[in-house]
Amino acid sequence: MADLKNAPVPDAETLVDIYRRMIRIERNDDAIRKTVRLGRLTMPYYSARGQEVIPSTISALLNKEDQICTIYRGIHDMVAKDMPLRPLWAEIAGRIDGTCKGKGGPMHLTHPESGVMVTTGVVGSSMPIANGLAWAAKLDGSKRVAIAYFGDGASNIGAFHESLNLASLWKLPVIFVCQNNGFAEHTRYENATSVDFISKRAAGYAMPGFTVDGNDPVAMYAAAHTAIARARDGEGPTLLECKTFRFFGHVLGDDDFYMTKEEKAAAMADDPLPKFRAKLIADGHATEDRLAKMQADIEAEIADAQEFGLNSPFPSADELRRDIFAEEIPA
Amino acid sequence: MADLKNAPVPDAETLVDIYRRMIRIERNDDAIRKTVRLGRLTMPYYSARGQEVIPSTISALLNKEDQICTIYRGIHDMVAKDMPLRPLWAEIAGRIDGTCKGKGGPMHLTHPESGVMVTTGVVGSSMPIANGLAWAAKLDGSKRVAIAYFGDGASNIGAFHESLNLASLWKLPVIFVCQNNGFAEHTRYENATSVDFISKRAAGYAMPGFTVDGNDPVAMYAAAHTAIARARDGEGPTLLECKTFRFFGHVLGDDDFYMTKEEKAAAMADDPLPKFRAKLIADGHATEDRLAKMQADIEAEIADAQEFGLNSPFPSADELRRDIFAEEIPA
Amino acid sequence: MSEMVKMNGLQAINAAMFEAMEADPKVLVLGEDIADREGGGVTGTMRGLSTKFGDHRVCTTPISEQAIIGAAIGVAINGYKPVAEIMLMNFTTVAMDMIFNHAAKLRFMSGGQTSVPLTIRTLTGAGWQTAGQHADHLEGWFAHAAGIKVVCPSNPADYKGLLLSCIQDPDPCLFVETGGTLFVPGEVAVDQGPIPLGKARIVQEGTDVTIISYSTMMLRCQAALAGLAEAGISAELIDLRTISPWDKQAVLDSAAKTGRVVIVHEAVRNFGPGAEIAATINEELYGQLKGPVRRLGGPYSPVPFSKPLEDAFLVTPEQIVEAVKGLMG
Amino acid sequence: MSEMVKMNGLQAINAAMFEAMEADPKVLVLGEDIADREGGGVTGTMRGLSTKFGDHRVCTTPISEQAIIGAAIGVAINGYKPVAEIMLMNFTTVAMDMIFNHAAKLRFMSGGQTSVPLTIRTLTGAGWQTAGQHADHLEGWFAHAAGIKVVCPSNPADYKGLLLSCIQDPDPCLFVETGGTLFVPGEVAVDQGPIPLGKARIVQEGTDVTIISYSTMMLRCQAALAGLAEAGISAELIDLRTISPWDKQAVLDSAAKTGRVVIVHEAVRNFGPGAEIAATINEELYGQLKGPVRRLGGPYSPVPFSKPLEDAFLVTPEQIVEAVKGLMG
Ligand SMILES: Cc1ncc(C[n+]2csc(CCOP(=O)(O)OP(=O)(O)O)c2C)c(N)n1
Ligand SMILES: Cc1ncc(C[n+]2csc(CCOP(=O)(O)OP(=O)(O)O)c2C)c(N)n1
Ligand SMILES: [Mg+2]
Ligand SMILES: [Mg+2]
Repeated sequence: MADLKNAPVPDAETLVDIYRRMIRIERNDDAIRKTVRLGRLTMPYYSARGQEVIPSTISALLNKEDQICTIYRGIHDMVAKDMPLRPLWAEIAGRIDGTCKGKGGPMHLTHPESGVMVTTGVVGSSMPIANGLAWAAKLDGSKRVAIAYFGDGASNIGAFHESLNLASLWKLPVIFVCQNNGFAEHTRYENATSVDFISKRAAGYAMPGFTVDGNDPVAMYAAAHTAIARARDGEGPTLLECKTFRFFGHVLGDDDFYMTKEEKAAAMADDPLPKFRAKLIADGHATEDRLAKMQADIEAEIADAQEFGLNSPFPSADELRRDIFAEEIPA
Repeated sequence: MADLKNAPVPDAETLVDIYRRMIRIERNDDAIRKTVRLGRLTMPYYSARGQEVIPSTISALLNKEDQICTIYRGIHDMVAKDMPLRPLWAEIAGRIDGTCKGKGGPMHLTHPESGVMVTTGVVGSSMPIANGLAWAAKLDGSKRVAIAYFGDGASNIGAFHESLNLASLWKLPVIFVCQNNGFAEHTRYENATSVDFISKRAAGYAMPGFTVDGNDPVAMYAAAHTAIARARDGEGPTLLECKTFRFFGHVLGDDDFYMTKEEKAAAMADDPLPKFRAKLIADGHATEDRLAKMQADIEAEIADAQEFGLNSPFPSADELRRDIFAEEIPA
Repeated sequence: MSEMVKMNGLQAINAAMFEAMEADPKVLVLGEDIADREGGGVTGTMRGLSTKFGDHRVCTTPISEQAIIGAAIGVAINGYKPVAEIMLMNFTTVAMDMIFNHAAKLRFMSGGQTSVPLTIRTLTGAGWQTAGQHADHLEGWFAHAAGIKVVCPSNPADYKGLLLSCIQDPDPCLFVETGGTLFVPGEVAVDQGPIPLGKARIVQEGTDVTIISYSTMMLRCQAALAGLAEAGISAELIDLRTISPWDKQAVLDSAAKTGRVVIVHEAVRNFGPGAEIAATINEELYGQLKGPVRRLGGPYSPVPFSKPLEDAFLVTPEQIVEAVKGLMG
Repeated sequence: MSEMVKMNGLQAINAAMFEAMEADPKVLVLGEDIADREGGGVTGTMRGLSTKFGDHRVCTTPISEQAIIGAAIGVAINGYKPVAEIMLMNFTTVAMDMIFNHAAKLRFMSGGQTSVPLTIRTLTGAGWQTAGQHADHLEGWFAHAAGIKVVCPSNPADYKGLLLSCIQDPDPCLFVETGGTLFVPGEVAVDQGPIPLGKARIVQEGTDVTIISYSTMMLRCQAALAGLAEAGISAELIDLRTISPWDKQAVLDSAAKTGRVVIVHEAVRNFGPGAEIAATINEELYGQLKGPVRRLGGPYSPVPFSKPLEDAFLVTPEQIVEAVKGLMG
């Protein structure tokens, strides 16, 4: 089975690209949180602040046509996958110019052009569908891979088991990426999960499984590269458990009573974003100027997207009869 | 974690008791098959002929108040658990004197007095409910254990995963007994199960898991004893994968085209029943006479039960309004 | 009349749970996030229970809905009275085998030997922009399933009284909480006891038209009453409270009296619960009605995210008034 | 008229599958036991497909209904047309999240960007003494779910034509096979092509009463026709064929003509599909009917095992005749 010892190390440009994705996620998340708090967005918001490294590193290894299936806490996965921000903002604002015409909202953002195929609000349900995306890749004779993103809590639901078994059996080009942030809503990992490492479950499907520091781009790169290469080479699926932390609780407004102040503070102090930025500069991979310029460009992109989204018109009530089926439902 | 090295060996009387249960299962199965073939029973019948050792050995280690949750292929599990045969026969004949007044039939035989709490026709569904039986045992402060019987095919469904995780987390006194007969309906083990040994999945729940020869009473005894002792001692659940074979296909009438003649013949030649009988005598644990007498008594019990069952009256149509709820549904 | 206190549905549920657990040591609670460590449930309705009654009676579970209902069934068969939470009604779909094929059927399939005194609490309802997978009203599915009762409270007193009844009931009950009603305060008798299942409540008597509803739509029906009164229409408003078994007698008596019926629910109109009620009224009161039984319900669509669409998805008080006026002809 | 051949439903399904797979390389099959190695499905309807089209297009799966429908959804989103089998309708409960929350809703929730051209084949029906967990008619649940079509054939020609349409349909379809109809031979045109979804079939024209049914109960309605003719009653018999969307126009036209309606299905009567049809007829044809719309369906009970009980569970031709006579007054 695969191991990570000989996995490649990301070069400077890849590292900068990972950082670019991370900062785009973080700036966008910040803008969304501010807008929600101002009451200008009225959705429930599941921030993934703190989890940027995982999809940023994976996406740096993906092609545009590779596909992902993600969850309610998934906007970081989409932004990492280069989803354009204008239709994203219009969607979370419930507008007609949204990716889903405002019908899906933040929990169901979809953008096939960027490879964002399904976003689900049901825990565990990204995995069975990602198998199907991977099956199509295989039938197409392509080298495409599919990513199933899900949380640690989702690793305890039946769909996880059925999906990993089928993927292994059919050698599907899918990577099961568990973003283990230590909590499922308010429930601590150890109060819901009987095993110390979710990656140990992979052995039950004769599948390689790795636990990696999901806040470390180099470790993530090694694991993701190995898994993606395996998938592209027709060797089948991999389970990646990526340890991380969410800074803004389960849903915006959640007051974090279920964790200790110390663990929260420690996690925040370990924020991967400034750490990685500092390291990029220290290692000479990027200059302060380059990163500042990058950030300014991203902020401009976000400001434009926000402006666009919040000014797009709402859909008309007729939309309730459209997209149920291919044909419109008669009034 | 538990291992089987120091597990106890069954004494002579226990071995004879296991044999008694086995022959009661086999004689009863034979009688049912004959009666079905004569058209005097009209049910679908899932014979467990060949799988006698598993529940016989386990039941020799259980008390009356221990509880089981089994499946459509489960009459052997019930007979092993000393379920009386008269109401069993009346039930499979659909009569009012059946355990379930004829309403449940062979796939839903229930007899709480014998500890047969639930029989399900849905693959995998014995496990979540067995957890609840075990939870009650724990809440009662009793030493009772619960057994979940299921097949190899069932180990691929979501309920398996959820159940094992919860049982391990809550340290429930439940034993997950997978009767791995190598086939799920017509599908071979390896075409549905990604891992070579189902017992390997136990590690994913920090639970001990063993693969044993389910046709060998001594091996079964060691594993079952270990698992049951663990459960009674409050140490939590165990997964037992018991390898066996079913001699009459998935459902009576099934023509076995999906297996090779050779493997079928080899399995039949390895029939645990005559082998064990011969060994009991050879080892001096029982005389030919004793076993013959035992068999004759059992045959008489079965003949009586059959007579009783097939002559019991059918339920009246009013029964469609009873037992939906505690109160009768008004006509 | 006994002393009244003001509380909302959340508090009423919490009060019912405390009373039920105190009165009967067999009452248990299980579900995601429900111990105090986790906040006593996402809406806080189970708050205080684990601290008071212990972690063995109030158990936070993994996200494993099949395991939740399975454990509840097994423990119930052994004489316990579990109150299991499925966080949202849409997630009953992952536990549907356990609920429908097992909980609802075990009494029958065992010929009455086993029973499953299980209460499943769940939450639903549109209006919170939670979109397509968090707001469906599926009570009609469960009403179509023999062996499980379906209870849909609309106000704090009913939340308390009906929950107490569900817990005491010897059979499985689905107890449907709605975001639209849980936060609305109301008067509850300090000694509010169990309210019988299967009995509707006449909220307002009237002679011209019978309006039948339950859950959140009750509030919209109540909001429509002023408009109807203004128009000189005397409306009788019935809160079904229990969808299965539903109170046929109360409904038929009222419909026979007024001769006009409007049924209002949030569930999708097509093949929804209103169809059964309408079909029954038409069948039983053939020739005695003054107009067709009207049904108002959700359009044939998933619940949309966008606020204006979500608003359009829900029946409004104005539409209820319109429907009644249409009947008055 | 084209040449006819005699075949049963099993053969008709098999023929449809061969044609669909030959015509379109995007058509796939998945389910338990469905490759030839396993016998081409428990009823043999998929026989020959894996041999002819290969194991990559015809895939036997583990017993993992969520994974089956999930894989089918994912592949469908990418332009394939999977035909997924859920062996029995009762097992749709373990895949209900995938079917209801995902397959049915993805087109809407994605604003039309993705579609799920998935056909789910499943089998059900009482009469085989398979008891409480193997015979339920749950089509009413799916009809209440926006975004999935529900198709219930009753004869070989419809099995073929409707299955071809389901496979070609750009949206998810639930195709319900029944033990009571699959084995009954009938005439099928050699060139039988797709039969449009949503269109009922008038099986017999008549002027006194409209009988509406589908699936196995169609055969019992047909068996009732002789008795009705004998009694001098001219019955119009409608096979709905598609339950959702159902053919309102055909039903209303017929009901308006005859003024009397009896609806017959095997599904439990309470909150069953017949309620929607009855409620709609009453609403649309208020004042034009000559009697109440009658509904015959399963009692409020799980399906029983015992033969006499199972017989009593099912509506009989005699009961249909009785119901019609009752309406004739
Ligand atoms: C089947 C199901 N059960 C319950 C929920 C409610 N719920 C939403 S998110 C969540 C926690 C999930 O935790 P995890 O998988 O760790 O992901 P995270 O939110 O931490 O990213 C729960 C219980 C749901 N959406 N689906
Ligand atoms: C959820 C579900 N899916 C499919 C079936 C149909 N079915 C009945 S038995 C069976 C095979 C089960 O195989 P296994 O678990 O190995 O048990 P065995 O029959 O070999 O004892 C299948 C697929 C079912 N009963 N339940
Ligand atoms: Mg988490
Ligand atoms: Mg097997």
